[in-house]
Amino acid sequence: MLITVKNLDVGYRDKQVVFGASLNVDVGEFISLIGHNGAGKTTLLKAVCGFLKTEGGQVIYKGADITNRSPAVNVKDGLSFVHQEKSLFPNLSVLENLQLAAYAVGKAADIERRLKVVYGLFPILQERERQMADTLSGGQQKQLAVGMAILVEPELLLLDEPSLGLSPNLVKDLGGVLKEIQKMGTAILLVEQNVKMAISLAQRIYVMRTGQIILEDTHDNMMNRENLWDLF
Amino acid sequence: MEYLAHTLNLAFIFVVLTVSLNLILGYGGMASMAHAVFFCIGGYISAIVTLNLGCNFLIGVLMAVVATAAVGGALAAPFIRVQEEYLILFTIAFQMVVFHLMMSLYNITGGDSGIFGVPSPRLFGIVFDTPVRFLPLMTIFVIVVYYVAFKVTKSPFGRVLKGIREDERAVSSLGKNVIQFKVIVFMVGTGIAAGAGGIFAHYTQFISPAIGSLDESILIIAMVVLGGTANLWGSALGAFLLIIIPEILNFLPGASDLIVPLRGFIYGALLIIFMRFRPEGLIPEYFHLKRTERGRQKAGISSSPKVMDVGTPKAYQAEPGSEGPILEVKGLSKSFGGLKAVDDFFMGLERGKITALVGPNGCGKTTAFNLVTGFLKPDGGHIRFRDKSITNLPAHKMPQIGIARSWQDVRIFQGMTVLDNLLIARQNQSGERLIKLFAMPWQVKREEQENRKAAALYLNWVGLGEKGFEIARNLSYAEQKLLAIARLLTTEAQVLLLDEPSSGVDPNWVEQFMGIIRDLAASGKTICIVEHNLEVVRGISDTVYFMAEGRKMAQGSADELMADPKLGEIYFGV
Amino acid sequence: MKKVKFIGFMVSFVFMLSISFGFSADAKEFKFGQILAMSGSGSWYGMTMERGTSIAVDEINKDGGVAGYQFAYVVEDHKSGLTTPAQNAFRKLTSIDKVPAILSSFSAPTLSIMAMAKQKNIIVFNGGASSPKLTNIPYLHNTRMLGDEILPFTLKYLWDKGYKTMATIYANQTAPISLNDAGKKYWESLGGTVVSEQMHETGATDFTSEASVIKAKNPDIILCPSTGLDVGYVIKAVRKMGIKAPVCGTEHSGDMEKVTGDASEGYLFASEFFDVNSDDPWTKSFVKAFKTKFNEDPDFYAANYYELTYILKDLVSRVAAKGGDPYDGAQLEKAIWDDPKFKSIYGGYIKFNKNGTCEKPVVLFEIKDGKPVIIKKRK
Amino acid sequence: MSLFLLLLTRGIITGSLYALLGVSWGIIYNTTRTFHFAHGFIYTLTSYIILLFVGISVPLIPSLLFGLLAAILAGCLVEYLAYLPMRVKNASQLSIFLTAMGIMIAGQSLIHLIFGPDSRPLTGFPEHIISFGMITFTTIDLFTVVLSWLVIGLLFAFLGRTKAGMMIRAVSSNPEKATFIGIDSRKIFVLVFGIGSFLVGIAAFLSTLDKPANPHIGLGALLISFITVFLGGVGSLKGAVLGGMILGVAESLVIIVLPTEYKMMVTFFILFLVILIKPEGLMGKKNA
Repeated sequence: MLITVKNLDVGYRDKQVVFGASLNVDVGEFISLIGHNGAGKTTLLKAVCGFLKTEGGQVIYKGADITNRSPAVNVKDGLSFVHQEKSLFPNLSVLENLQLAAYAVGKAADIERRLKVVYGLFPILQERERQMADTLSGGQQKQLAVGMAILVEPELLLLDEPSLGLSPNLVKDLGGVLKEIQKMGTAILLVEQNVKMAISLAQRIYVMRTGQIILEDTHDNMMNRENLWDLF
Repeated sequence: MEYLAHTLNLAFIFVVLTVSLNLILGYGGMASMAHAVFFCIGGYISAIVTLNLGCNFLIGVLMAVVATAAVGGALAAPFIRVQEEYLILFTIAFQMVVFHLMMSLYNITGGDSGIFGVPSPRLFGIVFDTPVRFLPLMTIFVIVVYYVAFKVTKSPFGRVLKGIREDERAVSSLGKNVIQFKVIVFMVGTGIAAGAGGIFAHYTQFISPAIGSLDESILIIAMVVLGGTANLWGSALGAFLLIIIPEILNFLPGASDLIVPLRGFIYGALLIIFMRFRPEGLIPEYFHLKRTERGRQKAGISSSPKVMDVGTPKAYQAEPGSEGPILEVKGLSKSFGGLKAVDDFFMGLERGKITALVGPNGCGKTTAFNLVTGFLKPDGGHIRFRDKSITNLPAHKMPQIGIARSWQDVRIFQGMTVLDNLLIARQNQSGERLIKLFAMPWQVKREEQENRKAAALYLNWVGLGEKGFEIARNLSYAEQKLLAIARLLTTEAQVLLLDEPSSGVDPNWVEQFMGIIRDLAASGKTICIVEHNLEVVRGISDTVYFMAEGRKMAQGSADELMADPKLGEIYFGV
Repeated sequence: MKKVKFIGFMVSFVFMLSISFGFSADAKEFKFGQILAMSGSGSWYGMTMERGTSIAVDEINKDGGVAGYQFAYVVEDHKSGLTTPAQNAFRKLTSIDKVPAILSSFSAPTLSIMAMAKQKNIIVFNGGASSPKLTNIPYLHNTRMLGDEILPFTLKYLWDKGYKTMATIYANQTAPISLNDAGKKYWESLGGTVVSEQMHETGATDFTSEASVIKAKNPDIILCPSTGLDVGYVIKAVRKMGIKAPVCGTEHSGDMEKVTGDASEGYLFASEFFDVNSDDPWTKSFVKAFKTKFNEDPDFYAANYYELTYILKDLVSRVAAKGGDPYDGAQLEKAIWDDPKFKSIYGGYIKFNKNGTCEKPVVLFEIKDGKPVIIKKRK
Repeated sequence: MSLFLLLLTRGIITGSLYALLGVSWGIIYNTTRTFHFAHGFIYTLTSYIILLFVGISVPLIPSLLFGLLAAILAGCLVEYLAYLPMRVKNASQLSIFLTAMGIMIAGQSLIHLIFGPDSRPLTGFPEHIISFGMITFTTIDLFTVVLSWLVIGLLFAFLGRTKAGMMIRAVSSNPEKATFIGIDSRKIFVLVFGIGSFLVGIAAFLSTLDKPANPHIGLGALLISFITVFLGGVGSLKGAVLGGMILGVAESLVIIVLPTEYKMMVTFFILFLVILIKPEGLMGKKNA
């Protein structure tokens, strides 16, 4: 297993949000985590990545216990995260955003090659290289955010609701790109409110409700479910 | 001993200034860098009035208080909305403008050399022209100010202020006009400062802009902070320290030319040290201990069960309802920028029924919710409550007519006792109007008793009866959720809008909350919930409105809707 | 804990009071007060004034005091013109040190204490401020010629040199404002015209835009009756803008020179003339004493307060001779009018007028290589 | 007309200095959101250090360097010893502001205690009058304008071209993300305080050349520096520059329409209006 999360408890001050959640992702695997709003998906994700302190349980990554390790360290260790919003530097140009992302892992050396990869996935970014990030459209900003995340060539990519606020066909494109990223050998843990997309992309799916993981199932079983209402 | 008397008088003047600023800064939560200006204005008004009309100094001081309070109010109204840095900036700007104005309008203010020969205070033929004779007068003034200050802060009015400092939105969701409260407290503060200015002018028989400089304002703030914000005794202490220390320094032989910088250095250093190591000041706001203890006695209710089962809340008689929905929404729309968040939305809440709003993210549930509760102004459409239009009614009016909302993140007042959390929620308290507070204290007292009874009632009903005097902060999250519901009930509102009642609750508690909500409906309350946990929706809602892209897509029972594949596609994406 | 600290303060406070009581209880000492600018922008004035007094007191005590009284003084600070400190100082001097007489300076502080002074019969002398507002106030006597009496002297001189147009710039303070009016009236009475009047913020330092306006009006002379450093900054700005017209005013100080540098060249101001080279024996001895103690020449501020101390001495002896109590300000006040002429350190006599003003020799100075030089005298 | 031109020149000269002050405070506020009231103290300190060295007959330029060194040091220390610990305890804006005020008051009182209250001129720079017909200014004025814009230019180049500059902009535009990609915002903050203090040091030097220093010069400079920032718009250094120029010119030109004694008020009146009407400033973003 690339990463294993063992009954994690997470909360904000006295308010507990995640209750003993467990999940795991294997190398190169594509996992989706779905569930109703406020079920605690994002919270869980952030805790895994070190943005939130956990109150119980542990996170094991590449055999090492990385519970509550700082995000900065995690990203150097190939654990990359795409926030729901505010995941880029609005007042900086597209290129600068990417350069900074590269700087994060201190591998600015072969940045040219990495940029090629990213630009390969998102040609539009190359065109807009010199443009301020906050002048990009919503979709392009998402692309930039993902681009920054994969620029560090992570082993595990955690995405928090990337489809949020995107038009249906943009969502489709995004799905495609994620698949490609997986092909490059990056494992993906996707949190999505667009359930259909999440299920169709993933090999395994976890379902959360009010802070607990109530179901783990395979791609096929989920596809064949006649309705999903009772999971929400 | 004249010099001692004089120093005391001076210290007292600053005690008054500090207390008044503390009302604004400590209790009102507004950092005013212009307090000295109001002090000075007051002095001038009183001086000019008495000199030109030759009337008694009391009249002058009175006019100073009224006029300056008015100015303060006029100034406060616009800037109270801006956030902290801007408030500081704004008041500094005001301070500088007025100060330079006073310097420049020399034929009114006498410029730098001020107005000389202001008449000494005179009452019943006695002239209080020496420091010693003046001391008693000054003492009385201080006592009066303290009386007012305590009345204002330790009252339903003060309770709301405290609430405002903790969470403004929550307060307005409980039917209080936050802006109004802030403006009033600002006016009270500036008024008192002006009074001090007037007294000071008559005492020293002289007034000049020098006492209205930025340095003075800063000195006063320093006093408040040193003494401890939101603590009236602290203010006195702070004032005495910063007045007495330099006066003592004055006795250092030959240090005369060092005193100014020395004093500056000392209180500068004090500021740094305190902010760093004791930001709450010398005497912090021991809110909990003191208040709860006094609360116990005043309340007339102990935690003993006997007094606690006071029968069922009166809200429990389902109201003899006319037919039709009690709250109706017609063609409601709201857009942010280009995006239409809510677009021609229809909804009706049936009496005593539970209605749920569901839909995928960004479908406009929450926006609709905020529109109905007055936290957003609709661009178009109508909202009718009991066949009266309440479109565009501001949020704080809603609970007063019987519509109350809860918050997803409970938003209880962490620093206040459970009981006070509820008491704030009572509507139209006389104790929240300063006039009544001073004019008819007995009525305020009586109401407070009744309110406590009512509060205790709901507290029991949610099962927190034993916790009335706990500080809300110390409750578990589930208990805080219960408290939030109790607080909601205490408003006696008929229609309750609950924002994600199940969010952040321990799974094992969800059932219990569903039970409570059902009971409420059964008792005749009309309830509307926004909830993402469809389990809960299925469990309790009578009617479900399914929203997408700001419109009502479907309406019906939970099961009906979930049978519909089209809605499934919308909800789960394609 | 903190409360204890606070009580501690109160205790030490009262304690110190009682000490200072002990001093003032000392018999056969005549103690008078001074409220001067010991700190802030004007502390230069306070320093030189106190020097004057200290020398006088030393001398008086060296030859056995007067009528058995040893002289002593207490200096308090009005922080360069603030009124509240001045009032505090007054309360301290009159109630702790129990002084019957106070030597004051600066207009605002002096005015701010006069109401109390009248009430408590404290006689007040001002040898520093020159604001016309200081006249006709009971118990207040000025030993400095007030500006509006001196100014005409300067203006007449310039008028005679054939200058016709004048621009004025003055601080928004009592003295400068009234001086500006006086100057303007007089200039017009001579037949001259005032092309521009500009009032400026006290304590401002950038006068280039004002100077620009003056440059545009291109006047023959510029009048700047502001006080303290303001004059310096004005002169600096005017010269910076390449304006050649002569500047005249009512003030000059060493601190001001620091601001102007050599820009002050040619600046004209009339004031009491204290001639350090006078052959008057008393003057000689004072200058000598001053030089030996502070190794520099006394200016007229020092002279004024030196002189004032001797006037007090005379008053005390007059009162004592009548068997009166020199600690009663009212008696000191009365004693003045036994003979309003007193020996002046300027040579000759200084005469007090009923309206609180005095008469003294005045001369016109011009700054030449950084030093004031006499160019005209008036007796 | 010629008067107008004359005043305009004055306005531009003053404005350049204001612009410099503006960016010096702006870069600190935009990045750290600290209401750095102690900036004024750094300003005064620099002047006095320079004077100190000139006083012991060190030539002007080396003294300037010492002054700037002191400024940078002081700035960083203030951040490191005073603000940082409070931010860690996430203290309120107000209490940080009050601390800053404490430093300001204590600091300038200390300078007063050590150097005394009287004003001290800074000599040694050749001052000559240059005039084109009506337009007149001195070599110092010229030097002020040139140096101010030079330094401002360098600052923008630094922020735009260098990696450090990029990191600073990153931190000010999205702090959380910055920490995520491994930028140590603490280091950046200290760096920014260093830069800001360096800039204000230059400003102090320039104005001390023109007017003697006294322990109280700091406050005025401080007021100007943050007014220009809020006028120009929080989050935008270009805004601060613009704000500075506007203030300078306004202060100078107002003389045409208003009696001069209201000059000082104008500044604050402008600020007053901006906060009321356009709180985000001339070039600021709404959310900033």
